[in-house]
Amino acid sequence: MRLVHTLWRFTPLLLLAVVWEAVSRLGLVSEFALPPFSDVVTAFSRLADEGLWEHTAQSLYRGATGFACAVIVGVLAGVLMAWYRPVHILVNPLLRCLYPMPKSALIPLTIMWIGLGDNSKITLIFIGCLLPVVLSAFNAARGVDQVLIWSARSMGAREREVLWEVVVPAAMPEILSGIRISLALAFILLVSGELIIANNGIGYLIDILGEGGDYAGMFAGVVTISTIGFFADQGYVALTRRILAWRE
Amino acid sequence: MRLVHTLWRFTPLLLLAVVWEAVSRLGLVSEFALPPFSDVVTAFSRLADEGLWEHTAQSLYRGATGFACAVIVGVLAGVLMAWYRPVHILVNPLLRCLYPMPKSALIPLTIMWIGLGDNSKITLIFIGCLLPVVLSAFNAARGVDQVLIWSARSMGAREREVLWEVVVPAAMPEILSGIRISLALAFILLVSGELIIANNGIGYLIDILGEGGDYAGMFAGVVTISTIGFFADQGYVALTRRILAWRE
Amino acid sequence: MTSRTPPAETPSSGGISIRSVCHEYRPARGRPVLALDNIDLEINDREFVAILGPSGCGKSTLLYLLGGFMPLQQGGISVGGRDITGPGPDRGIVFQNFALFPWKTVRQNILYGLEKQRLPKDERERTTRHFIDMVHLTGFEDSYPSQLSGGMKQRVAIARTLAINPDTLLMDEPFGALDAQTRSLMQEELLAIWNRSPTTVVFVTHDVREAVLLADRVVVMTARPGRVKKIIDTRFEGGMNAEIAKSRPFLDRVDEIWDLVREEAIVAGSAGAG
Amino acid sequence: MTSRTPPAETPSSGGISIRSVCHEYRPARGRPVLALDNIDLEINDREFVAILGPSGCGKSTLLYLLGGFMPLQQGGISVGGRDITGPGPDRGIVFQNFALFPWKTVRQNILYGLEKQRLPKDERERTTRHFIDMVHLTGFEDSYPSQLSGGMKQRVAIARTLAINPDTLLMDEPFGALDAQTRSLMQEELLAIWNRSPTTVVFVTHDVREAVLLADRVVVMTARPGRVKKIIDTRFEGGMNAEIAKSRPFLDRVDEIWDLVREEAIVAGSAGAG
Repeated sequence: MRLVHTLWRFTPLLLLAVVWEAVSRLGLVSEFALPPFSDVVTAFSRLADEGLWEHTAQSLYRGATGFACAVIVGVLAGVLMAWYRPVHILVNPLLRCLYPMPKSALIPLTIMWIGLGDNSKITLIFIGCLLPVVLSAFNAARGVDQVLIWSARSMGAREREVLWEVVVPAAMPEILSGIRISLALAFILLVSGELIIANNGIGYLIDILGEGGDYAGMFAGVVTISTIGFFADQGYVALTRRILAWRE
Repeated sequence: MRLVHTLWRFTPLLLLAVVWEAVSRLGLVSEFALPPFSDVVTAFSRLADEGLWEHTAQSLYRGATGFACAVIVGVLAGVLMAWYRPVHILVNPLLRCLYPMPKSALIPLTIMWIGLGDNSKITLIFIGCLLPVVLSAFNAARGVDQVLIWSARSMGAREREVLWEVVVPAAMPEILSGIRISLALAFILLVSGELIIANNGIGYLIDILGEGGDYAGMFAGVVTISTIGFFADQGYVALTRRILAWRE
Repeated sequence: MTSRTPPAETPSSGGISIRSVCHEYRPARGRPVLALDNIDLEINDREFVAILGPSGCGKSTLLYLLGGFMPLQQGGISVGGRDITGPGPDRGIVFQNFALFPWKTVRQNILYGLEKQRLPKDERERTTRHFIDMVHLTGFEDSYPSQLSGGMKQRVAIARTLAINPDTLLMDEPFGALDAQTRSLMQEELLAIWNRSPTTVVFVTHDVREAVLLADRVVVMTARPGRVKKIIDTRFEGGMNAEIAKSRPFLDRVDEIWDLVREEAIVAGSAGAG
Repeated sequence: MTSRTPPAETPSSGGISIRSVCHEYRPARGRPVLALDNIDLEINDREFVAILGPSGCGKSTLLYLLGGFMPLQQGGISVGGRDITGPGPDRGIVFQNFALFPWKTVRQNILYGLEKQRLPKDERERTTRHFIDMVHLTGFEDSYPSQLSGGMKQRVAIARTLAINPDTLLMDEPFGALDAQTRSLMQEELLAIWNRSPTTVVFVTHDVREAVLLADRVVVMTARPGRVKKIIDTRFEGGMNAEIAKSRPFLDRVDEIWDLVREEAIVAGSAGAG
C-alpha cells in the first residue's frame, strides 16, 4: 500500500523524464536547447568520476556553514530584539530598510571584501540569510500570546525563564517557517555566487561546462544541485514536523 | 507631529551614514573595503550623468515584465489548480519537486535557451517567480473556509461565480503575501542574471565598475538598486493595505 | 418574549422528511467513522425543531446534509416534498462563525444573495434596507464585518439568510460563538422575527435551555454514532414568554432533557479525547 | 451541586481591597480610552465574587490589574494585606482561552508552576498526580493540549493553577469558550472543588446565571468607562443545590441582575461598533 503510494507520487516526475526524452529525440526542440534526458544521465555518470562530488562537497560546505551561522545568530538576535525594547527601537528601522535589498547585490561586495575563496561565499550566504531569520524570529517572538507570558509569570517564572521557556517555544513554529525561506535563499545565493566567480563548487562546474559547450553536462549539474535542494527542503520539513509534534 | 515621526524613522539610516563615513575616514576600515559615504555620493552624481538611469531603466523593464507575467499566470494557474482537482493531481507533485530548486541555476539555462538579451532575463524572472506565486495561490485557494463557499452556494451562486466572487477574494490576503516573496526574488534574480552576463542594466554596471576598480561607483550602484528594491517593497505593502482595507 | 404560535393562514410550503439517513466520514488516513446511524425524522411545515447532542454526535453533519452541501450516502431527504440534490436558496443556512464575506460591507453581504436571485435592482435595494432595519443595523450599512461585534455579525448573517426568503431555515449553533448576554438578546430577537414570519427551522445547539426556549420539539441525539435518542415536545400552553421561562414545567423540561444529554455527553467524553 | 458555605476553621489569608482604581488605555494612535473609573471594592477572605458587565466594561482589565500584569495607574490594590507589585504565585489565574503551553503535555503543564516554586521532585510529581486525578484527566497525562477537547483543556488550566496553591483565584471568563453542556458540567466541578478547599475567587463572566449560581456576591459594572453599578448578595439559605437553582428566589435574582446588565449592554451597544 505504502509502496504504491510512493510510486504514485513519483509518477509525474517519471512522466516528465519520458516527455523530456521524447521531445528532444523527436527533434521538437533543438538538442542544444534541451539535450535528451538519457544524454544527461550519461553525462552525470561521467561527471561523477570527474570530480562532481568534490565540487558538490565544496558547495555544501560553504552553504551549510553560512546558513548555520545565519540561523544561530539570526534567531538569537531576533528574539532578543523582541524581548528588549531599546534594542528593537534602534535596530528595527535599519533591518526594515536593508531587508528588501536584492541579496545578490552582496556578491560583488563580498568578493571585494574577502576575495574569491570559501569565506567570501560563506559571508554572502550568512548576510543574505541573516535578515529573513532575524525578522521572522523578531515577529514570532513579538506575536507570542500575551496570556502565555502572563501565565508563566503568575506561576513564578522569572524574566529570563519566561524568555527561554515560554517565548522561544511559543515562537518556534513561525521561526521555523522563516528559516525555511532562508534555506531556499542560501541555495540561490550559493549558486549565483559560484556562477559569478569561483574556482570550484557546483556553480563553477555548471559555468565551465556551459562555456565549453557540454550542455548535457551542464544539465546534469543543474539537476544535481536541484535534487540536493529538494532533499534539503524535504529533510527540513521532516525535522520541523518532529520539532512541532505537539501541534498534531 | 507627522514630520517628527517621519524624521525619527530615518534616524537610524542617518546614523548609519554618519558611522559609515567616520569608520572609513578614520581609517578603521580600508578605503578599498568601504569607500567613504561622501565618495559614494559623489560617484552617484557622476554616474547619474553617465548612463546610470539608462541602465536602471533597462533593468526595471526586465524585472517588471517578468514579474508581471509571473503574477498573472501564477495566480490564475494556482487558483484553477485548487478548484479543478484533476489538474492538481497531475501538476502538484511536479510543482513540489521543482519548487525548492535553486532558482539561480536557471541562469545558465535561460542564457543557453534565449541568449544574452532582455528576453533571457525576463524568462529567468518569469520562471523563477512563477512557482512561489502558483504555490501560494494554490494553498490560499485550497485553504478558503468551506462555510464561505457553502454560504454562496446556498444563496444560489453557480460554480463559476463561487470561484471568482468567493474563492479569489477570500484567498487574496495569502496570495498577496506570496507575491511579496516573489517580488524580492525578482530583484535577486535580476541582479544575479545581470552580474553573470549582460551588456547593460544595473547589475552589469556594478560588475564593470567593480572590475575597473571604481569601488565608490560600485557602491553607488548597489545602493541605487537596494533603494529601488526598498521602495518597490514599500509600494507593494501600501498597495496590499489598500486592497485589503476590509481587514482593518 | 412573545407568543410563538405561528399564524395559520400563511400558505404552506411542506415540511422536511429524513428517512434512514446514514453518513460515514472517510479520512485520508485511518478508519472510516460512522457519524450518523439510521436517522429518521419528520419535521412539519413551519415547525421549529432543535437538535441537541454532545460534541461529535453528528448534529452538524445532519444539518449539512439537509443543506445539500455533502452528498447523501444512504437514505433519503426531502424538503417541501422534493428530494434535495444540492444547496439551494429554498434552504437558508446560518453558521456558528457567521460565514460573512469579510471583503463585503454589511449591505453588500445582504445584497449578494439577492443578486443571485436575479431580482430587479430597486427591489434588491428595498429588501436590503428592510432587513438591515429589521436586525437593527441601520447606520452600519457600510461597515465591514471586521468592524462589527460578534452579535452584530450574527445579525447580518441572519438578515442575509432571511433576505432571500427561504422556506426552511437551517441554523448551526448560530449563537454558540456569542457571549452569554448577547446570546440571550439574540434568542429573543430570533423568536420575535420567527413570530412575524414563521418558517420551518432546524436549529442545532449545545444549549438545552436555548433549545427548550426556542423550539416546538427537541430532538436529543446519542453520542457517536449519532442516532435519535428521544424527541421531546417543548411547546407550552399559551406560548413562550418570560413568565413561562421561569415556570416549574419549563425548568423541569430543561432538567429532563439535560439529564438525557448528560448521559450522552459522558459517553462521548469517556470514548476518547474528542 | 452541594453546599458552598466555606468551612470556618481553615486559616485566613486575608481578602482583596481595591481602592479608587482608574485605568486608561493609551493606543498608539487615537485618543486614550478610560476603561475603569474609580473602582472601590472590598472582597472578603474566601469569598466567591463574580464580576458581570457588558463587553468592554473593563471587567478583564480589573482582573489583570489584580493579577499584577499591568502597572497600576491610579488607586491602590492590596491582596492579603499587601499591595501588589507584579504577578505572583499567591494569585493564580485562569484565562478564557486556557493559555496552556501547547508544546507541553498535560503533566508538563501542571509541573511547570511547581518547578517554579522550587518544590522537591517527588512532591512535584505527587501534587501533579493528585491534581490530574482531581480534574478527571487520568490517562491523558501525556497528551498535548491540541489532542484535548475544550473542556479538558480548561480542566488542565484549572488544575495547573490550583496546583501551586494560590490564596486567590482569578478567573477571566473561564468557561466562555466552552459549549453550553460542557460549561454546565464545569460549573458543577468548580463548585465541588471550591467546596473542598475554598479560596478567595474573583470570577469575571458574561453569564448572569453562572454568576448567581457560583458567587456569594455579584458585582455589576456599567458600560465603558467601567464603574461599580451595583453589588448584589447571591448567597441562598441552605447553600446552592439543584433545587435552589430552580427556585423562584434564584430565578428572580437572575432576572433582577439580568435587567441591570441589559441596561448597560444596550448603552454599550449603541455607543459604537464594540
